[in-house]
Amino acid sequence: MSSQALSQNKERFELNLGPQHPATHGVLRVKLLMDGEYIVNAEPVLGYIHRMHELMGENRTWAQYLPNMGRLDYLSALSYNLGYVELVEKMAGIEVPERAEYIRVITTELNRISSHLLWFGAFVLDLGGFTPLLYAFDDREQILDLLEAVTGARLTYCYFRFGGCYNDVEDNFLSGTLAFIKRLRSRMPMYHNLVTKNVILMQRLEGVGPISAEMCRKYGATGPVLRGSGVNYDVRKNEPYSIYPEIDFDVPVYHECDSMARYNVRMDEIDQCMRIIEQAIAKIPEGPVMAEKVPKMIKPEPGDYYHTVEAARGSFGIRAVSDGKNQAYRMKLRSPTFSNLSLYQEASKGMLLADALALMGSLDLVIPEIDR
Amino acid sequence: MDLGINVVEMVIYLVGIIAFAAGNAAYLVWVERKGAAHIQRRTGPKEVGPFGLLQPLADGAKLMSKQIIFPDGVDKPLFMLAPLLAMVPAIMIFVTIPFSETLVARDINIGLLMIFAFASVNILALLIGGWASRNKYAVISAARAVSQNVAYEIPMLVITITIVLITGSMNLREIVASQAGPFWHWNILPTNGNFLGPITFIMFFICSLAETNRAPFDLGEAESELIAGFHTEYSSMGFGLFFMGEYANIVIGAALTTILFLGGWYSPFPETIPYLGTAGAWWFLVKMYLLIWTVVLIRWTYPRVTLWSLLNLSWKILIPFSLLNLLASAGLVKFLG
Amino acid sequence: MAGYFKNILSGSWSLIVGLSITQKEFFKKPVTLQYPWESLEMSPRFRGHIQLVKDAESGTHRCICCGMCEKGCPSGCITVKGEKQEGVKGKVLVGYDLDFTKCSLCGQCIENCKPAAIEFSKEYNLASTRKEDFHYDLLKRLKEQK
Amino acid sequence: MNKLNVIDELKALAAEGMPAAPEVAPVAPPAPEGEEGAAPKKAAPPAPRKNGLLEVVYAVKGVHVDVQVAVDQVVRAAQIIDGAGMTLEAITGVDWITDKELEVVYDYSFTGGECFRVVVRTRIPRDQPNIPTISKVFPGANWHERETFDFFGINFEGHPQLEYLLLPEDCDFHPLLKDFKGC
Repeated sequence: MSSQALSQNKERFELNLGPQHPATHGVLRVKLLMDGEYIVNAEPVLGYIHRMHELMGENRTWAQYLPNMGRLDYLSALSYNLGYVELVEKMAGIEVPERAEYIRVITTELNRISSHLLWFGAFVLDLGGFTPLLYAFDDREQILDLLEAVTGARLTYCYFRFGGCYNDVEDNFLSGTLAFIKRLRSRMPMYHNLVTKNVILMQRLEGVGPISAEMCRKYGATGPVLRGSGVNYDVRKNEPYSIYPEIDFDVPVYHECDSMARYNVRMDEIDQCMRIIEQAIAKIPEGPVMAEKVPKMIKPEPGDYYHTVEAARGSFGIRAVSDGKNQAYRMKLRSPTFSNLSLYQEASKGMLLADALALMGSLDLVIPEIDR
Repeated sequence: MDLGINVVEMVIYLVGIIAFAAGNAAYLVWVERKGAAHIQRRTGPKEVGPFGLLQPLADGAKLMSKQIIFPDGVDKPLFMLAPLLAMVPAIMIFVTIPFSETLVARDINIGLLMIFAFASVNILALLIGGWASRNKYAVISAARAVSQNVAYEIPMLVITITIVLITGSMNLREIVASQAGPFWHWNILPTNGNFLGPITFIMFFICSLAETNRAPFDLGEAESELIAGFHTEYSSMGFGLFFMGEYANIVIGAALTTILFLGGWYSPFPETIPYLGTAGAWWFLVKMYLLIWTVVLIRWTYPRVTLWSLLNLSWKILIPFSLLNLLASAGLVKFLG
Repeated sequence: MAGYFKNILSGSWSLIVGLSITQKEFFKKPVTLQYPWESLEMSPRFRGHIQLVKDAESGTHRCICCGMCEKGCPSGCITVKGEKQEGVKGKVLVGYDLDFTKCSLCGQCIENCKPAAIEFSKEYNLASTRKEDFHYDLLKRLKEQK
Repeated sequence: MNKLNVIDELKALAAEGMPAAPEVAPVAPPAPEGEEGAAPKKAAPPAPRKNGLLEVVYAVKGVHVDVQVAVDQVVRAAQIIDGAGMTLEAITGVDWITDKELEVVYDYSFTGGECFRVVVRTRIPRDQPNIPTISKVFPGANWHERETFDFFGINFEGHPQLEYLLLPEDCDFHPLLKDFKGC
């Protein structure tokens, strides 16, 4: 129906969505070629918050580059922290004490929940429902309080260090986390009743914005986008790092390929994150949180290294090229939403404007991470 | 005819109606903000006056002190006309609304028709405002609003005809009078003799939501898609009038629903709570504001529908059902009543 | 046809459930904090801008002017000015400038500091329209703290 | 996907690209694991590597197979990898200014099951940075190649829209080149 409508009408116009627009969550601009309410072509235009993090990586020592990791994807900063410190530990051969690994996993998964909660709220806001956003913020605020008590920051964390963590967690953090999980468990049915089962939301998401597994593969999409297309791929399972192999959790996969599938993947992931945290807290050993032998100045062996972790939005990879100095020769950051957004042009062809924005919301974009 | 008394009466009614419309618009904004805030576990406006009650005045003063901006290339006369067209018909409609047996400015015997005649001017305001703004978002919004209003005017009128069939009058006062007595005499309930009452009511309520461009049918100003839709380019009181017009329309929608379905000014339990009176304007207001609260609650609960499902709802569900409903009601009137 | 009506019914039910949830939340107490009137205690690990630690014994700072904080800082926002003074071993701190506009609160300076002379402050009420207001002279700040 | 098939095909491809002395081609640096680190320790930047395929230790390098091919072979390498159902993770460049060469690095991974990562790299002269595009094989390469063009000025021949992606459209520098001195 849509393609027929497209071919008949020749009155097309260009519409600039953004860089300041409520639905683009930041400074993304999409150049739309519209035919009435239908999208003929949607070309994302990037670079409005480009900061050249990769060049900064070449100008700073390995340790000095740490704070940059909190500023790529500011919503799940700890995943990026984790990816970077694990890469450098791999390069320099640093062993991490077990307690530090557990702390890393607990805090990272908490951060993932907070990221998904914010996405949930913002996504429903894109669809026109305002209230769930603030309910989600209420819960997210609890996570930020918990993480602030550990890391000292609320958003742009810089907590992990090569060989461990900045400081140990206190027992009241662990008990507070368990209390929070209990609270969130009791709130999840409310979210599902208010939003997931709402007939209007289902109408807006089911069958909207299909992204096939093949399209994901061709564009390199990962994370919930890929899992919503029926591909069981999660870096935590496929290329286990840290202590994830010791923890029992499921990877939610939905085969519908539509926006609803991506929504469900993320909502189920919140449940899985809670499972991971509970197990990690039950298992956390006593001990130091910092490795004893961490060289003061890290000078990895020359060569290039790659490391991937599962961030909240997909697989985040870093390719670092070292020439044996205390600074990287080249630091490539592979951000997941960059690839996820690149399929938008193809996926949004012939869609209604409102549906295309639902699709954009379901990709879960964080613009500073795309632009880097 | 004594012209002097007539003029005084006219002025009193005019002032009263404008004050009612404007006061309602201003304080409904407060209700909306405060209600939304508490639904979302916030406090809402609280700094200006007790419970932020003076907030609407502060907002009004602010809006009036702002500059009216005409962006490059707007069609000035139309651009200025649109906000007026949004507000004036809404005020006109209040003329025929009977708040009680006696409290009605002009008791016209085709009042229902007049309301619909003026209500459809509102859409012209959106169309003109959207077109004159010279903004692509505003034009898309205007196009959406027109298709939406055209689609929903049909079922709404058909439903109203059903009520007219049952009550046998187009005079609003008489429609209410036909529902006199306790609440099971109201048109909303099947006990009134028309077993389709509840369905008719729900359909009418949905239509009135859509006609007033309220969430979840606020496609014209879908802020996540079209910024602010047709009033994107409006500032100062131009924006203020659009805003007030929107709330005046909500009041009209709720008042009309009260008149047609909820027994207007009659008490639901005239026998059991007699000391509150069996009839009176304040019963009318209670019912009307309860409906308005439902409208507010709906806005802060649901996501927005898309244009297609909105039109589908009208053309595929509401119009067939309202026509069937009309047929069945006509049969009822013919063979039973 | 049965499915059609079932869809309408289950859809309407989901809408009613939604309304009941928001109406219930309406009667609950707000969870927000009215900021200028109320504010929270910052957590012990809160990272404000850095400040010099006041040593309980000597009543002054512990800085030895080694410059490790300056070297470790990724953004170059610390300037330590040390001076050779007669009769004192090592350098004496005469100025400790922090350009907070560039600071990213990573904590590298504090980690690098051997004598633990700097710490995070708990200042968060920082607002100004001028950049210069965020160039702190920490030594002066320490003296004013008394 | 058959890992070994992909490895064999890539090996054959890399061997093809050695016109002068084909028998030397598969002979990569002697030690099969961690070789790049072990050999030239503390030495000046390591000499440019010969084309060929290395199976490296995943735990150290983060990839399983590291293959260097000639410039005109990157599209065929992409086709081999595409045929195996693998996905493109990233494309990037490295500026080896002392060798007067630019390296283009393609990261591929497999998302359909067992973890398998391949990195394909090629070297092009710095003064003539031309390389064929693989965006016909992987449409996702479109943006990655534009980004690499932004940062290194590498010209991807046949690219449908080789414009600045992250940098402003009127800029005239490529910041990740080692001789970039700020603007």
